[in-house]
Order: sequence, then structure tokens, then C-alpha cells
Amino acid sequence: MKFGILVTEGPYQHQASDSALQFCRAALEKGHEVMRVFFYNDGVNNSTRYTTPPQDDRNIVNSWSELAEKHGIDLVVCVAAAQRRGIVDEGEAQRNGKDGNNIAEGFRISGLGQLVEAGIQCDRIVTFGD
Amino acid sequence: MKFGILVTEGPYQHQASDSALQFCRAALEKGHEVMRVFFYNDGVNNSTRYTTPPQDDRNIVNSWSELAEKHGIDLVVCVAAAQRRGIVDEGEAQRNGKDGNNIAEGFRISGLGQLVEAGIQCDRIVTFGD
Amino acid sequence: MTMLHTVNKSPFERNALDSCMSMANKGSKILLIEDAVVGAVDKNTHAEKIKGAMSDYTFYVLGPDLQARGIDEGNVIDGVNVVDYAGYVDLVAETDNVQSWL
Amino acid sequence: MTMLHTVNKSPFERNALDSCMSMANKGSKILLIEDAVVGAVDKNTHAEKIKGAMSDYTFYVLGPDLQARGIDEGNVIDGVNVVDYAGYVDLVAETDNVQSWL
Amino acid sequence: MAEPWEEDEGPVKKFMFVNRKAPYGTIYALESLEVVLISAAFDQDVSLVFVDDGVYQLKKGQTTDGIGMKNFSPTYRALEGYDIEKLYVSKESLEERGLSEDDLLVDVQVMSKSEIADLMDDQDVVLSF
Amino acid sequence: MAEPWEEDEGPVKKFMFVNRKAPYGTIYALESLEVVLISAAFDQDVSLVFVDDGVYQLKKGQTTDGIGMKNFSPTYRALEGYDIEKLYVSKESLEERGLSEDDLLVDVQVMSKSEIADLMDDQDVVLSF
Repeated sequence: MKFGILVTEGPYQHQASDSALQFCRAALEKGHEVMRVFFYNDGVNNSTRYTTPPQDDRNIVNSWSELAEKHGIDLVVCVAAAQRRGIVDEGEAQRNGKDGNNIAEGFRISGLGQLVEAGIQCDRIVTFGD
Repeated sequence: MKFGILVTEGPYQHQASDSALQFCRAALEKGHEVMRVFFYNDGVNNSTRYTTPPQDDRNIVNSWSELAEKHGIDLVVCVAAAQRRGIVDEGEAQRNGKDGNNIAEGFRISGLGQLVEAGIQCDRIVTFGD
Repeated sequence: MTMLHTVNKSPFERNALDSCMSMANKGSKILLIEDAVVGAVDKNTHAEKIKGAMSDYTFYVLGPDLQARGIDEGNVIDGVNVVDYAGYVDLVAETDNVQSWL
Repeated sequence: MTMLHTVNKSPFERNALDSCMSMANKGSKILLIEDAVVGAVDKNTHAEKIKGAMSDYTFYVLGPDLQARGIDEGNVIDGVNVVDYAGYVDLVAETDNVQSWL
Repeated sequence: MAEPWEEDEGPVKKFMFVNRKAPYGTIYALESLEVVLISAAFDQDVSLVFVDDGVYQLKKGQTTDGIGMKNFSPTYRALEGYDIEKLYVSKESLEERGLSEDDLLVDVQVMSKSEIADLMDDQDVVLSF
Repeated sequence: MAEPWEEDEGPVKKFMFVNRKAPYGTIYALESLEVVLISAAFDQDVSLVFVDDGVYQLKKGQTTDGIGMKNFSPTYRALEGYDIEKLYVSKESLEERGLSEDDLLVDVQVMSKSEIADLMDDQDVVLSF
């Protein structure tokens, strides 16, 4: 079965990202496909490579990057939500006059259409939030 | 009277930052002092200069920077919370091997002791959060 | 000592107002801000809770937050005082301490 | 069609479970995850709500979230099914749609 | 000929947006609306449900100057222009808040939660903000 | 001689931390604890209150392997070493959840909400997470 995942909260503050990661891992283990994880609202904060969690804690951003690479998952960060929260890639930095970017490996910034498209193409959309 | 302010949520997702800003402005207008605003939990996300809100919307990060400059308010971002969420200044970037930093004008990263110190030195601590 | 308690969550959504009222001493001031202002409307199913507690507490509600949610001051429970941000600051200054029920 | 409804908030703190149960059709499955698992404990003051709705819904609770909060499976309401993340995936796959009550 | 949304298969799916939060206290109402507008561009069969404090999103007379935020409520009036006309509001949620249909800034269908439940069961995608 | 916290003026203030949320679903419990530990280093008069779902922060037997998060509950046992010994738990909150003092992993004072209210009224700084 083809899953789409929607994450609407940032890492650490709420369990949403952790639950979403565990759900994805379990789905993949069962042979399902995770087509796309869409990061919306504060969920866009899952995609910054500037995080440095304590050494004895999980690294949520890296977990997403690794999962995506291993299983070919499309990690999409909503551009409008990202602009409000300060998540930028190279192109966004250039367009908005920022002197750097902070997006992590495996994430891409795109429009809300990618969420609707996931809704159309996937068998299920599962939301994790506050 | 000397106020200390604690903000525990990021900008935009919750009204906390907006309420805190309005409260600070009203307090300053009445002749009170705002000694320090301490950003904790997701509140640290108030301090990234990478945000680009829509042109017809308020710019919360800039509002903090301007208020701080005008009234000499100490804007302190908790280092441990910032590390979890990807807020870095030059020093933090160097220490944690990041290739850039995203902290906005007028904010500084420091320890939780700054919150306790504000509690000791201020007449009131007012918290804004979720 | 007199305390100011602020509540920022709708009583329809969360237990913050209930929790506040179960731990605020008589004579305390309770200010409703942000989404909590919907609790200050008369004729809603939570209004009795506030009306019944008016002998114990003085209630305030933040006007700008009422207006944002399209709530007319005329629909606020009688005896609940509407204040602006300046009034909010005064409440913090004139009480001895403030607790935010988040 | 059979729906899966997930609730992730404690019934002591928020109205999410109430709201879910007021809009979930009979025959729906309801899965408690994250902080909502505290609602699955027998002997708590919200337990009757779930017990009374067992003829309408099948209830599930996420084991890893119970364990994290130190809740022994033996204290879960009789008839509420404990599942792991794999079971969560199965519930999503075997129902026709899923709604998260956030 | 069947309307697209009456087909079992095909590119048109039934999307329902469930709005349960008051506006301004959190951004969910605004960012939910942004998804709704995009979904219209995809010609999907879109429904909006307003329950619990979500009914305040449609309240007339929102004035946000005092909180320094943008009043986005006029956008609900623009939905019709995007062919989004299925707006459902919970009767119980209105009543609990002392509100009636006259308090709302757009035309909606007021229905009971059990009617909303039937609609929800009939969707392909339910998104809740 | 008066104890430092009995003075009206001076560097020692009464700090109360009010913990109302279950652990792990949100980070508030953990990050509240981090402030508590720092406040100890400042030799303040620190009290911790656990009410509502906050009582679950002290529940015995927390096992977090299954959710991939760190179990931070042992830190509550370390508080004594930092001279933080004023841990108050709401009797009502325990009872509503079917819990008793035996379910908690540290020694606490169980008291009624009205007793906690009196303590709260007597603080200089109340921080709620």
C-alpha cells in the first residue's frame, strides 16, 4: 500500500515527528511504500541541518535524511510555511536575499500542491501533529 | 517596574510571540522596564533571521530586533533549546561544526542561568506559550 | 498576596481554565487572553462556570483578542472586565505574582 | 466504509477524544497514541467514557506509548487492544480512511 | 454522465478539511485555508467542516488591528470563486457557543455531528488542522 | 536568625515550577527539569508542583525503548542531590488517574489543590511548562 505522511509540528517539542518516524519504519518493514512525507506548519522545522541534539538523544533531522535515502522517500517542505519559519535552501536564499541556507540532506522545498498530489496518489494520508 | 518575559513557542504557529510583543510594547509605553526576554523551548525559533513572512504579514523576528534595539532589551536564546532546534550563532556554529549561522540581530545565545537570573532580578516574570 | 492567573486556551478545548480555578485562591484575578476569550461569552455552555465563580475571583478578558475573534463586548458575561494590553500590564503590576496556565 | 480515528491527546487535558467520539460512526476503530494513552487506564475518571462506547467502537492503544508513561498493560481497560507500531500500520491499511484528531 | 466526484476511480478524490481550532490563537485555521485553496487548483472534490472552536473561523466581524495580525476571514468569502461550496458547520458546536448561522460570514450548511460523521466516512482524504 | 528565604529582600527567591503535562508527548517535562537543575545552582528556594497529567512525570516504570526517546525520569531521583526536596503532588490529580503515592518514583508530599494554591500564592516566581 502507498502511504503519504503529513507532519505538522517541529522536532522535539512534540512527539509528532517521533511517531511519524516510527510509523514510517514499521510501514516500510511490512513492505508498504512511503511515497512522500510532507512537512507543513511548524513541521518544516524537521528539515534544518543546524540542529545539534545532545549526544545521548536521538537526532530527528538525521533520522529523516537517512530513512529517505535508504528507502527513496520524497521529503517535501512547504515553501510558504518554510518562509514563515526560516527554513531555506539555496534557491530560497537567493530569492529572499538570505546569506546562507539551512536545509538538511534529502529534503526539498516545494509547494502545497505536493501535499494535494500525495492525497491523490496515495492510498492513505496519515497526519502527525499536536 | 522591571519585567522579565519568557516565550516558549515559536513565531506564527502560536499567538504567544505576538502576545509577548504586545505586552512588552504596552509595558514600555507605561514606563516600565523590560530587562530581558528569554526564549525557551520552541521559543528559540523567534530568533532566526532566515524568516521571510508574506509581505502583507507582520515580521515577528524583526519586531523583536527593533524593540530590543530601541529599548535596550536583552534578548536571550537558551543554548540547549537552540541546539535541539537548529538556532546557531557564530560561536555555536564553530563549536558544533555548522557551515553557517542563522541568528538575527539583537539576539544572543546563552544558558538557562539567564532565565533564573531574570527571575531573581525582575519584579515579575510573565510567560507566553502554548 | 494577590495573584494574577492568565489563561490562554479555550475552555471548550482544554482543561486550563478548570485547572486554574481549582488552584487559584479566593481573591485572585483571572485574565482570559488569546483563544481563552471565547470562554467569556455569555450564553455559551461554559459561562455558568465563570458566573458561579464571580464571588471568588475577579475576571478580566483581553479586548483585542475578543475583537479578533469577532466577539462583541456586549456579549461578554456581565461583570467580566474588558481590558486592553495596557490594562493587562497594570494587572501584572498591581498583583504580587503572575501564573500562566498554558 | 470503516474509518480509523487516532487521538493523541490526554482526555484530561483536551476535548479531542470527546470530539472524536461525537463524530465517529458506529463500527469505527479508535486508536489512542502519544499522551492519549493515559485515557486507556482502567479506574481513571475517564474510563467510563470508553467502557460505555465499546459497543459502538473498537478501541486500541499504542503499547510503546503506554510503556513510556509507565503504564502497565494490566491496568488497561478490559477490551481495549494493545498494539505496536506494526499493528498501527495494519489498522491504517485495513480501514478505508484515517482521521487524526489533533 | 456521472459527475467526476461520483466516480469510484480516477484523479478526482474527495478531500475533507476538518477545522477544529479558533483562529489567531494558532495558525492552523490560516494554513488550513492555504491548503484548501491549492486543492481547488487540482479540481478535487473539496469539503470543509467547521466543528468545535473551528466555528469561530467563520464568525462575522473579526477585527485584528488590536493584535497586529492579518484578518484572513474575508478569504472564506472568496472560496465560492474557487468552486469550493461545501462548507459544513456543526449545529451542536454553534449552539454550545451561543452562536447561530446568522453570526457566520458565509453561507454554510449547518448539520448535526452525526450527519458530518456520515460525510466524513465517505471521504478519500481527511486532513485535520 | 531568619533563613534566607524568609527575608523580604535579597538574592534568594521562591521559585515554583508547575508541571501539568504528561512526559514524552511534549518536551515540556524534560525542559522544565533542565531549568530546575540550573535554578539549584543559583541556590534559590525551589519547589516543584505536579498536577493534572504532570503527575505522570513521576510515574514508576517508564520504559522508552519503544518510542526511541531517552527516559529522563531517573533525573527526578537525582534532585535530592541538588538540595531540591520540595516536590508537591496533587492528591486530586493522582486520584482522578487511579494512581497513588506508591506509583511514584520519588518521595513527594501529596497535598490537596487548595494547599498547593496557598503555596503558589507565597512564591516570588511561578514558571509553568
